[in-house]
Amino acid sequence: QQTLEKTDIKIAVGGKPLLYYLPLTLAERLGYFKEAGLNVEVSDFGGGAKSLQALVGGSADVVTGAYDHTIQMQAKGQPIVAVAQLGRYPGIVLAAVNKSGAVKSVQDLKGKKVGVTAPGSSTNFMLNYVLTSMGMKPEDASVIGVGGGPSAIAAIKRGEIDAIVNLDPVISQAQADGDITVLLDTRTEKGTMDVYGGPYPAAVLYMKPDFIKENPKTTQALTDVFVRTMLWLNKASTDDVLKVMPEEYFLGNKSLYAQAFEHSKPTYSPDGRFTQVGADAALKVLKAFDPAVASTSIDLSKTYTNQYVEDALKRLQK
Amino acid sequence: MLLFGQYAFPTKVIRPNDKDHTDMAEAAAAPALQLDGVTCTFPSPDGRGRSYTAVQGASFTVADGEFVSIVGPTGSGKSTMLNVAAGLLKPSEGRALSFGQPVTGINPKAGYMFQAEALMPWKSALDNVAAGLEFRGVSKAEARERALPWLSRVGLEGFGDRFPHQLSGGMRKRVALAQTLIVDPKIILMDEPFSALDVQTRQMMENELLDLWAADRKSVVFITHDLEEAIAMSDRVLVLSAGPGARLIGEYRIDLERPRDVAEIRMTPQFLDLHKEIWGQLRDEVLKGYAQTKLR
Amino acid sequence: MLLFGQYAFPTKVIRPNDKDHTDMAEAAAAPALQLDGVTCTFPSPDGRGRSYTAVQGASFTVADGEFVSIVGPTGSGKSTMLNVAAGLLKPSEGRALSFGQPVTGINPKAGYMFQAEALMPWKSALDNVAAGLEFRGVSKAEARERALPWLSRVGLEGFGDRFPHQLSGGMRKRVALAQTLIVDPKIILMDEPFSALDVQTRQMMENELLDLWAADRKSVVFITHDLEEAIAMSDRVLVLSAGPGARLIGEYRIDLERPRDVAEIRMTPQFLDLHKEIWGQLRDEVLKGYAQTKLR
Amino acid sequence: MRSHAKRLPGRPVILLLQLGVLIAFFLIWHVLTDTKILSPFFFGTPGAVLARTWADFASGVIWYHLGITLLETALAFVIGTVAGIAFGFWFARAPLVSLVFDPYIKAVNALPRVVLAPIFALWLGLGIWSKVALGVTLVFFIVFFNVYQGVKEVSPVVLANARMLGASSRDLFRHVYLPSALSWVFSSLHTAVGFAMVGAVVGEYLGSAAGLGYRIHQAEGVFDTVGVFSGMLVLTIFVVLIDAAVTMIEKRLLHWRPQDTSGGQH
Amino acid sequence: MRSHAKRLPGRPVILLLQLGVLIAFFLIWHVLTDTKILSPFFFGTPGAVLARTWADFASGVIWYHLGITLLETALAFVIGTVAGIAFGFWFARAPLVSLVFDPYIKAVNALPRVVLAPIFALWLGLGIWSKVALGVTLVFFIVFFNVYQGVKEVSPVVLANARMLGASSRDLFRHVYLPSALSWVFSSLHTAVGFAMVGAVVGEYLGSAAGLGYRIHQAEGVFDTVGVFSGMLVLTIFVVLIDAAVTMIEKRLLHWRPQDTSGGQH
Ligand SMILES: Nc1ncnc2c1ncn2[C@@H]1O[C@H](COP(=O)(O)OP(=O)(O)OP(=O)(O)O)[C@@H](O)[C@H]1O
Ligand SMILES: Nc1ncnc2c1ncn2[C@@H]1O[C@H](COP(=O)(O)OP(=O)(O)OP(=O)(O)O)[C@@H](O)[C@H]1O
Ligand SMILES: [Mg+2]
Ligand SMILES: [Mg+2]
Repeated sequence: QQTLEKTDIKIAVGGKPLLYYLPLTLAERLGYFKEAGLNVEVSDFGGGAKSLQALVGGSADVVTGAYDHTIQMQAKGQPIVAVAQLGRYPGIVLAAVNKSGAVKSVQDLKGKKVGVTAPGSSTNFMLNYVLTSMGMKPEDASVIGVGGGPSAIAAIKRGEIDAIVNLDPVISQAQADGDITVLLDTRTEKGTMDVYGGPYPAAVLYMKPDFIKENPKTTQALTDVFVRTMLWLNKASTDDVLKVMPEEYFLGNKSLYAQAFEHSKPTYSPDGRFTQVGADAALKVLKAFDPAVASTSIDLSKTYTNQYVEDALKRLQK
Repeated sequence: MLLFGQYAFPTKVIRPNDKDHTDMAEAAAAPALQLDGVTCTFPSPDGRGRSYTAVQGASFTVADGEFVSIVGPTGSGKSTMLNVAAGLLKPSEGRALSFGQPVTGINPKAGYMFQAEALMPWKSALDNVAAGLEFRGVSKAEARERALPWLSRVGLEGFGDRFPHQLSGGMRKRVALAQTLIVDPKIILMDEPFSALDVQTRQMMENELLDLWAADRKSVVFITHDLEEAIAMSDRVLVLSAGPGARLIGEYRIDLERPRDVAEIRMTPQFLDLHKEIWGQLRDEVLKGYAQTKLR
Repeated sequence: MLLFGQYAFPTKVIRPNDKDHTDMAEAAAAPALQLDGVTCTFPSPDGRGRSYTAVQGASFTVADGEFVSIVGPTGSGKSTMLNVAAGLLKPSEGRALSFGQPVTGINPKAGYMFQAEALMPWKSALDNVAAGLEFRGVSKAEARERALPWLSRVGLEGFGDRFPHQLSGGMRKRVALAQTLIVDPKIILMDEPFSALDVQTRQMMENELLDLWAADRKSVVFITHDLEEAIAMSDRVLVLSAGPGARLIGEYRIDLERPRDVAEIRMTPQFLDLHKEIWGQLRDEVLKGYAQTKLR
Repeated sequence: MRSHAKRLPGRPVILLLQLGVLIAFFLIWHVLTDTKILSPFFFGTPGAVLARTWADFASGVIWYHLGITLLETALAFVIGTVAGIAFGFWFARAPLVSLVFDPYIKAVNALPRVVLAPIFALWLGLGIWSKVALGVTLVFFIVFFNVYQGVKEVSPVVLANARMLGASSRDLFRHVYLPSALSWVFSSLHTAVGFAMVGAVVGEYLGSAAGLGYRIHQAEGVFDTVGVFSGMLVLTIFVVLIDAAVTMIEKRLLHWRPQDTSGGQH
Repeated sequence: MRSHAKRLPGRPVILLLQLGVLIAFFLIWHVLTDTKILSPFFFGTPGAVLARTWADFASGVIWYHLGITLLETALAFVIGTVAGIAFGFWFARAPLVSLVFDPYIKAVNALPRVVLAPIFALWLGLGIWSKVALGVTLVFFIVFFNVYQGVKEVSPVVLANARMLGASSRDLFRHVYLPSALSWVFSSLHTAVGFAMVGAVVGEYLGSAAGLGYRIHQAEGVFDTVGVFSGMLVLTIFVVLIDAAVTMIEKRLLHWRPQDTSGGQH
């Protein structure tokens, strides 16, 4: 094996236990980092924005976060590059809250209260995009940040919101309790195509271009780890995953976790490759709602690279 | 020098006095105040070590309507005894009775003018005087109105709106005096009330107090360092020995006629005799106390 | 009754006194303390309204080594003048000089025994006495050692480990006395230092103070309500008029021989003459003051 | 005592000095971000922040959010303060209760309120009350501990005097404990004002539909640092105003104290 | 004064009562969750929480996280307290500085620290120091305001006396201001201990790789309410222990005060 420029890597993530970031935990638990000669420390943050800030500020080396960030940061003059795709569908679900009963279809959202994880987050963008594509304006629904944890469940149970846009495990939990009716589901290819018109990339592994320039071998090693994980995940059964994951993660409710995983399984990228269509879809959405992105011309080719994934696949798929 | 046992107080002057408690049995019926073998022991400063017994087995009674002074060397335990009478301090041994009732909490029949500064610093002089009435449910406006004449009685008519820190030491004492007297307590406990006053003001206050006392025969327990004052004012003077373990060692009945003028009475030969007699005992006691503290 | 202008103090007794300032010019050279037309006006209690002028154009000097007493009705402004001398209060008009230096901050040559309680409640009696030495850079151990004899000098030998709240009123005063004297100030300001003490203890303390004063001729400004005490101790007695706008209205040179014993000297005819003379003036003044406050 | 203290400059001079500090602050901020010593990504630039704040006020969008946040702050402040004072007095006057509950009070004080946000949301919904609750849990303890201590510090002689004058428990409270503890209460209020605002904003930040915290979070979501700092600027302006009101009340209620005990150096 | 107060029961009785309160609390919790009046999804069940806590300690996994959190708490507490005392005294003794900076201190106190977390991470990295910083910003203000007020409350007569005795500024600090302000300092420390812990935990909660806050965040992410409450339980146990230490030091340093001024009812 070639010698790496840097072996101590600080990874930042915004919500490690979320299924959105499952590949990171898997890679860790499968021991792939160690095998690659990497010594990683995973710092968990309250949200994707914070982990990104840790990267920009220099306290983290790489981030597993939303692909959106690479576009948003280019608009801010802070270039970052995604080197591997972990999720190919966003996994965001728009559902009606049964207790309120005010929403039966997407058209009913007008004038209703909709819970998103946080204002300005990808769930909010998804909602906005859906509203516009239905010929409404984003302001037509009143958006409430409810978080992505028990507080979202609390909001559903109290019937304080008429609809919710959220991710797993909130959605699966609410579904299991029979509290919501799913209207749009981007955990599947069909749902994603319906909403975005393309495979909207979700979680990716990104870093600063400087880091790649200074540590090409380390970057390759990191990409190798994630590609390997994606390949493993592609073939793994639910049981395999449950066996690998740390027990704390399903202390809450093991069957719920299994169920949520099965719902989310299609969202994981099979091999780590990016597609141009996906990037286009993301840009289209962001341009519509992020004023900073809208006012800049974005060079998508600088936001991701398939170079390291291809290299990894060449070696790993042999 | 004469020394008395703890529970025995032979009156040194046996002539019947001219007031209404000629019959000693009557006073015993329901004395305004009765201390019964009161001993006060304080824990040592550091919480460990030796404790300090300030007062040892003190017993005396104050009849209804009687004016009793207590004199004794500084630090002997006069204030401590007054605290017991007021119900602020629980004696380690013995007990206090007030009008036949054991004193277990604050003595509701008593008014207490403290030796230390005790005015409420956040109330003006007038409000300080009015406080006791307010506590008795009198409306604020009425309480103030009734406090005004009291202020002028203690010579502070124009000073009602001053806060305590804006008054001189003697003025504060006079506010405290008015504050104590306005609520008309059955038994008045006074701890060196006039020591911060100049002689003239002091005599006025003394006469004021005597008038008040004569008008509706309250009981008064009066602590002072000024033996002349004690004799001039009282029916009886008690002498406390030096601490530690201070005991009552003398009791003198003052049979000067009433009403008295405190300034004039000092010139009478009777007064001078009494003064000389008590003075002799007190002087020895103070010297002994002083020697004792030097030794300890 | 005699009344003097603000800046004119004819000495009522013109006999030369027996101490080292027979020559009045000498004392004027560098007096220990000089107040020059000092007026002290306090803002009214509520911050608006009339202000209150306590002292009006007071001027006097205290020669180096002189013992001066100030007497006057309660609330006239004695403490206020002492505060000016100590540099704690800036006079509204006039100025204070100490040994020729204008007093602009704390007067470093002065020791001040306050009328109010001023002990540090978190320090034991011994540490309170030792504090001044510690402030002067003496090590804690040495300061305590040097404080011990002072404690016994004021008759509190066994009480060094008590905290102020565990001492009686008179004991606290004596601790304050030791605290002030231990640092050996050139000029001692004392505000009713002995009023909480019984007569005997008081005389001991008075003699103690006179001994100390005689030993190294400090200057003393002594406020008291006890005219006998003032005369017995001092070289000169100043009489302050009643407030508001109190002025110095009398100055009496006391030419009793030294050394004196405060108890014995009271019996001499010279003393009684002086007492009678000053008393007359003071009495009038107090009565006037009392009438005034009643009127206001 | 009015001492020989160095005269403090008058109000206008003080205001000028305060302004100077403010300008210096913005200048340093400007220079540091302009020279890229501080990254504008994290620190914005003062010019942009001021411009944004101005625009927000000019367009009026901010008033609605500001109103909600101020309402929450005020409610949290008042409820927390009243509860803190009430419990503080109760505990100080009921030694058994205080002894028994002491460890629990301290334990609750140490709970990270952020974690409790879902429970507040469950009980109180997503409206203003869950934010108020967060603020109350911050304000309450600060006031509580100070009142508790303030009551214990009452001069024993003054207390004994009032009791001898016949003061009932209620009288003691009104005439002795309360006035004596007031400077403690106000000291805690100065901290509490800030924490009430923090509680409201963090509550909004964690989940809400309106308020300054909501706006800050929204700005943070799109990496709009200028928006974040503009939000904080508005916050601080208003907290200073509220605090000035507290100080005014303090001055009125504590007007009896000797002035100029502030150390009067020479 | 030792008054006729109702005798308080002895230490063992108090402990028993405290235990009683604890058991009652767990019992009520148990009954409420058992009968589903409170949903176990949000409130866990006391049995499960205790079992989990026990298991965590038995297996030892918790010690590492606990150690980190306690270290952060201790550092935040010490640094915040020392800085608060130092600045409190400085401001109280330098009236001009305090007048000029007063609004800014209050403004900073009102900033929501949560928003500042990224800046702390930027300056101090992701290790313990960014969490310590968060705790310090909470602790500092609580201590600061109390020390400031405590210094202003010094008895003017005692102060004047010490100055007349020749006390220098340093002497005044050591012999007058500090002892006089101590009860204020300790009152604030009781609040500050809790807030130091809150700062550390919230810091971890917002972004970290270890610590109790990290564990609580992880548990919350997978709806593991039992884990959340177990984490909070461990927190509270330790904050009570730290506070007991503070109380012990307080008792020693304030031993000069009159005992039993606590209101001594009859
Ligand atoms: N709380 C206390 N702890 C310890 N000792 C105390 C306490 N209170 C009083 N003492 C001691 O009890 C003794 C008597 O005190 P007390 O105040 O009764 O004296 P006193 O006769 O009033 O003296 P004075 O004339 O000086 O006021 C003193 O030696 C004092 O030190
Ligand atoms: N801070 C203040 N504000 C307003 N008035 C004050 C203040 N300090 C003192 N005075 C007033 O000044 C006058 C003189 O007070 P001072 O304390 O000097 O009297 P004194 O001669 O020492 O009296 P005493 O013998 O009673 O101690 C009093 O009328 C008092 O009310
Ligand atoms: Mg006494
Ligand atoms: Mg005076």
